[in-house]
Amino acid sequence: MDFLIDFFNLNDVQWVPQIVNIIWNGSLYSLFALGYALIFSVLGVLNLAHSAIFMWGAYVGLWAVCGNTVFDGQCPAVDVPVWWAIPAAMIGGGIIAILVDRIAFYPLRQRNAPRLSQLISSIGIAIMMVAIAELVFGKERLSMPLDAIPRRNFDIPDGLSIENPLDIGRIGLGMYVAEFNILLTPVRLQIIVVSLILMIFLGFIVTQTRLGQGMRTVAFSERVSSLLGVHVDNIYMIAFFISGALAGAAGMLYTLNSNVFLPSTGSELTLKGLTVIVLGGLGSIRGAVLGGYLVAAIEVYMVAATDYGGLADAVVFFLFFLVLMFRPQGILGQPLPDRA
Amino acid sequence: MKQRFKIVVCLLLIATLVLPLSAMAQDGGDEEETPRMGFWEECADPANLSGEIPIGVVFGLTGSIAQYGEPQANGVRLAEQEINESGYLGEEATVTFVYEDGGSDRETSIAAFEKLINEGVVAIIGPTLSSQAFGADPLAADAGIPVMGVSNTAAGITTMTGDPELDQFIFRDSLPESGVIPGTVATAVEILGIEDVAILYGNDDDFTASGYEVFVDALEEAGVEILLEETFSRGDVDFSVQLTKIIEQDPDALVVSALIAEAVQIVTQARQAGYDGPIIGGNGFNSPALFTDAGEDANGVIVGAAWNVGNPNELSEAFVEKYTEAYGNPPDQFATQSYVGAWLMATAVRCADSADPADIRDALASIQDFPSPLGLFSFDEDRNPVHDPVVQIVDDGAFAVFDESYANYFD
Amino acid sequence: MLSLKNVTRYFGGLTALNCVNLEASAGQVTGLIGPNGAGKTTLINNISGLDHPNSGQIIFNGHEVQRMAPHRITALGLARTYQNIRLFNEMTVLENVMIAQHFLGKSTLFHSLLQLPSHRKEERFIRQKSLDILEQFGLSHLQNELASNLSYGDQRRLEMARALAADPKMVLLDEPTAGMNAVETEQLGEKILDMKAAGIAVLVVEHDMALISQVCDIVYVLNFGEVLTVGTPDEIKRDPAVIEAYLGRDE
Amino acid sequence: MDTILNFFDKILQPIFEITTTLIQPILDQLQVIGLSGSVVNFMLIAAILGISIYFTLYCGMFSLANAGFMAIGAYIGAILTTQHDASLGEALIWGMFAGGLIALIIGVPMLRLKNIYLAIATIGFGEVVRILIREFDQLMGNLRDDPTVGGIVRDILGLLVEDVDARRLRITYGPQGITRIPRETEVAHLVVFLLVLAYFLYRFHHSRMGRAMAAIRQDERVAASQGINVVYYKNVAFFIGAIIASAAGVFSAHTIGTIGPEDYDFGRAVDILAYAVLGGLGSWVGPIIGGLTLEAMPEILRELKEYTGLINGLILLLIIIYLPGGLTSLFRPSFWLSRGRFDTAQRVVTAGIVLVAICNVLPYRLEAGAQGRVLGYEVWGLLPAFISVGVAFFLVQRISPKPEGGRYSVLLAGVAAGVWLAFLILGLVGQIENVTTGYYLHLIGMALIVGGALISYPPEIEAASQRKPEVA
Repeated sequence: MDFLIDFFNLNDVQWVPQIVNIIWNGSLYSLFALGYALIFSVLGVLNLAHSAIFMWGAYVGLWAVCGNTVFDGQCPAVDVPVWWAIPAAMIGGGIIAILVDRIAFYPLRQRNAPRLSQLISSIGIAIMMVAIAELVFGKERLSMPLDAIPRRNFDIPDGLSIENPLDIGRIGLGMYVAEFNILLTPVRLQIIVVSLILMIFLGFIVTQTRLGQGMRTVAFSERVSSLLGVHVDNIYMIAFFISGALAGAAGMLYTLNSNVFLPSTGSELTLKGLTVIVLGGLGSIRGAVLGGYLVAAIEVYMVAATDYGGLADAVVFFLFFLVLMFRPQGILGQPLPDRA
Repeated sequence: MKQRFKIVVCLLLIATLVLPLSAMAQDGGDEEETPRMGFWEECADPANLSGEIPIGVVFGLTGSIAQYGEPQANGVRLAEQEINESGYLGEEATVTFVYEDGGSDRETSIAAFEKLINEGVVAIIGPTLSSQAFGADPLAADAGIPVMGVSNTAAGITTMTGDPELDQFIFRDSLPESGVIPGTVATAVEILGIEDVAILYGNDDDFTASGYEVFVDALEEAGVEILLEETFSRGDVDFSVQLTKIIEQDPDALVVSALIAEAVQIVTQARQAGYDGPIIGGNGFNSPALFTDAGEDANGVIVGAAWNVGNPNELSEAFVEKYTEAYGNPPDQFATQSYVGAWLMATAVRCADSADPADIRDALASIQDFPSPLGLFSFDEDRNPVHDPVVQIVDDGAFAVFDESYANYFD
Repeated sequence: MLSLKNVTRYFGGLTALNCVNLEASAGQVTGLIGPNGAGKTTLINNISGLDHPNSGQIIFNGHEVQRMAPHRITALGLARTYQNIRLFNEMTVLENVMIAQHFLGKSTLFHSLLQLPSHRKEERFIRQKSLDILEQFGLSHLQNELASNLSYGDQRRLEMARALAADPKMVLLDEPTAGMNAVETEQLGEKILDMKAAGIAVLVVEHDMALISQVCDIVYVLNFGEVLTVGTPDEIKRDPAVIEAYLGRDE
Repeated sequence: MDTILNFFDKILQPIFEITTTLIQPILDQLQVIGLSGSVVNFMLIAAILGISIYFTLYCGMFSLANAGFMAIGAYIGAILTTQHDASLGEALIWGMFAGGLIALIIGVPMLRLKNIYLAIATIGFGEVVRILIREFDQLMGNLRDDPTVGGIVRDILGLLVEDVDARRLRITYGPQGITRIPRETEVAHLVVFLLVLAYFLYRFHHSRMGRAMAAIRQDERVAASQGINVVYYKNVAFFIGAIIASAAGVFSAHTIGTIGPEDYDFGRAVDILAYAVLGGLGSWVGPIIGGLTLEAMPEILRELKEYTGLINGLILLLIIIYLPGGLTSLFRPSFWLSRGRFDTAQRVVTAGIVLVAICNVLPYRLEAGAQGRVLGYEVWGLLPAFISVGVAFFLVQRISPKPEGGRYSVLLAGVAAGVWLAFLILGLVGQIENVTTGYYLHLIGMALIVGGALISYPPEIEAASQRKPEVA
């Protein structure tokens, strides 16, 4: 069975650089999926407009650093440090997510409509958001000027000295990157660091704060929590803001890495994000993180160790399918009540 | 102020009302000193033509495909303006290009074709994608209306129906990948002495997948060993996994079949990962975005294409200048081929001296050595384009002719 | 007719039913009482197949049914009502009753497509029979109303009619008098006695002791998932253990 | 097989001919408003797809798998007609067979899932189908050359393709897709198929099975304890939906003449869902109307092509939020007459919308048809309508339920009327002089909308066929 031997062939893989690839891809997936999972766990709805918020977050970030020229489809110069785009994208994403909630989910919630209607309305608003982005920012790709984003691999620049304690980390990183042939640019490092910070922060909010307690109560039962004096609508609004901010951050980091802004950005993540949260456990925050790294690992494995790189998506979806069949709550998820 | 206004308007869902107003016609400058397009001498001034001669144009103008469809439509608009202002079709007649959105799926372009055919156009230019052409072109052929693809590069476009009677109505002015890639590969192998390569291609897109097949055939023809083949999907932004694997194999060259969005990422990331050898690409690489988005990383990219912006050809230079003036950015290959396509259609009308589709078809088929930004242009017996493709290398942020002087470029 | 042997059901660490033994026979009304949370509804669900016991046997009409799908148990002749009324709200009253005779029918979609005589005969038969039952329950004037538009009492009656529509050998009634006034409760008692007279085994879960006294031949008292005691209604009323279970120990 | 097919051919051929003659006048009318040729085919195929998802929804299952089944039908059908010279009829039979078979295989494990889990699983199914079709040639090529399983794979592939040993296997043609599929689907085929389906649905509703499925949708557990075999009927509904979707796939492949795996992506699944949502699930007419409308709309509104995405999204959103019963609920007398279900203002507004929509499209379109060219100024008429519809909906639904809503609603209605009037004047100042009737009707419609908003009082926001909220 050559086929199977090939399939699990792990001998020729360059471990170190590929693991770095898993980490930074996985961080991005996790960051994207976190917001997805948060909304699912609090409201029990699948917000398929999440990738549209992701895309809008990226454009808001671009607008923040480029100024109004983006509306003419150009970004000739970046006026402020490019990293400012990330908080801008987070705030923008958060506000847009609240708008999405008010327009697409709130009226249905008020009417106590089936949750599947909310799935459909999220599709509707996602289509609209892409169309509006096309009108506002144009259909052609936008990008920041070439020199705005530090995009070289980490190396050891001239003028660093081992005597200077501040330079040691930089030298070590540069040597490490060179030694193992790793592809690690400042943006990618940024993705890893920012994602980890946000994940820890979200984890802290959900488990340690009153707000997180409120969220968990609302997730358990809307009725019970309003009886307990939790302001349910506020919780929803905050959940949407956090989810949108995470999507905005993910969108900004994603586009900083590729420097391509298109209204269709992120559409491929709608379903990928779905696989992430299903594999990890629907509605589980830790599950979303685990799922992100898992999906990244599968993708990297398929490309790096097998000759069937083109089937990576099929393998991910197949696993997704199996998990739903035999463990619908996902790997880390708790058995959920039957929510629609 | 205009931009802010636009946002507000848009959020109120009334942007429509502004756009028709702002879609002003461009001023046509006088172009006495620039060289002229067209068969002014070869075909006599038309005597029988009068009124507006409608020619349909179907490009993808909405959705993600619009990034290709918009430049195409711009190319045709520029040609339309030039043709009518110069009186190419005689005193009495003008050509009117009727633009329809072909969307990004087959159904929309089929519907657009049927609409145009019902409205009585005498010829059609488009659609944008080869996959759409396979669906829509037979409709025009059935109706006896000549159709010309200006961006369809898949194999077998002009013989798609399998019926010579119908096929004779299907033309294209876009060199198929098989007309560009073998020459590129052969030149690169000859000059650089390439012995083994790695291939990276998009496997979910008909353009990149067919480009990949042509590459494989051409590489085998040239006796080059393929060390490994890796794939990616449309919309991917990270190629480091594939590139890590490829670089480890240390190929003499990296062969890539990708559209420009992915091509830029691949080039950049390959360079970041420490690969400094040649990268050979097809038509998909041929876009100004390669320089604007990849910068100096693009150096050493070898591109075979029907046309590129650095083409040393008077008509081409004039076209680039006019296009840049009109639309604010330089044309890409799509715009150029659609511009030439519109001129070819007008030439066929002029030479046929008739607005009858059958006559136009005959005149189109007999066009030989038409001077154009693409070079001297002819159709072969299968109605595929014949003109010299350019094999160029990116050197110092610009395209340069790829010749013997680059033999030691990568050492 | 129905016999439960050592039926045990637990959810996680919580034991809902613990070694329950119960007998109910044809032509007899068996009562089941117990404080809230005693496991009465769990027991009914286990009998009707909506839930399955972890161990023990349930024998209905000579078949072991503890692992059987609910629709098959129904086909053996079991019908039930629900504590909180569960009608098909988007259907008319008549359709609600017709649904109950589903498993009696034989015709498939193809019979229906071709309008075979057997299909039409069957439809006529089911419709007529449903109308008869509605007549019995005094609902025939409402046959074309949507079930959701009925008054509470009518909905209760309709649920009972639906349960009887399939000619069951046994009926499980889960708190049938909830929300009814004394007169309605009395009328309901008459209906239950009619069923008993028709030879149907009835198992009724109830809080209303008046109804229990009116109709039951034998009463099981359930507490914390265990059968506390069994006896006639009079015996039960006097049993100090039952009183304690309901009212708590008198310190 | 051949004799049976010949027999059917003899019966069906005259039927198709008669149908063609009968529908010709309708087709002529449709052509006037810009719907002709393949567009009519696409509309009818959309209606068939709408019915395919209607079956699963009718049984209470939210399945997005039908794009996958459409792909299976299309590919099996196309392989048969292009490589084995099969007729459309044979392609249809085998395409439906293949779709049905796969539905039976995956149905048993998958249909244990409910609600959103089922929706997600079916999305996964669609993606797996699409990717496998795309990678089929390469994967099978590798398996074929494998020493152990190669023999069996060769045998199976032999059923699909003649040249099993070709250097590059050509069955699904990877991402390029299959071309040169004979365009044999005629409008008559689709009309007959749809009529058969309609009869099927009509009978279905009045059959034992139809009642059982409706019961399962409303309360699965109660249905089970009424003696209904829930698992069986769910599988049957899934199976019927799958074979209908497969048939639609075969028809569409033989209308377009070329297919590729990307034609059947998640977007297609959403489209199919939108047909059902737009039309409404209250009756089987809903998905048919939804499919026809949604497919015809972009053609009728070609001048608004820049805004197709915006309009499609907006329609989906407005319908699901404000008209959960879909378009068909407008045709139901109970919508207009019943007490307490829908508030008067909303009815008046809806009437206005319908009127505005009709008079915005029809007069211009008729005139456009008569002139043989499309008029650009439809934009002027349509957009204010959409805006005013949006504003009016907002007014009625969002402001008036609040106690202090009256004042605001008057204010906002005034603004809406003002905005609309401004656009009307702008439009009149523009090129529009000759189309007057449309504008009078338009005015009446607008008056109804604004009036409805003004008289609105706290409504019970409850639509005709809205389900009761689920119990968590």
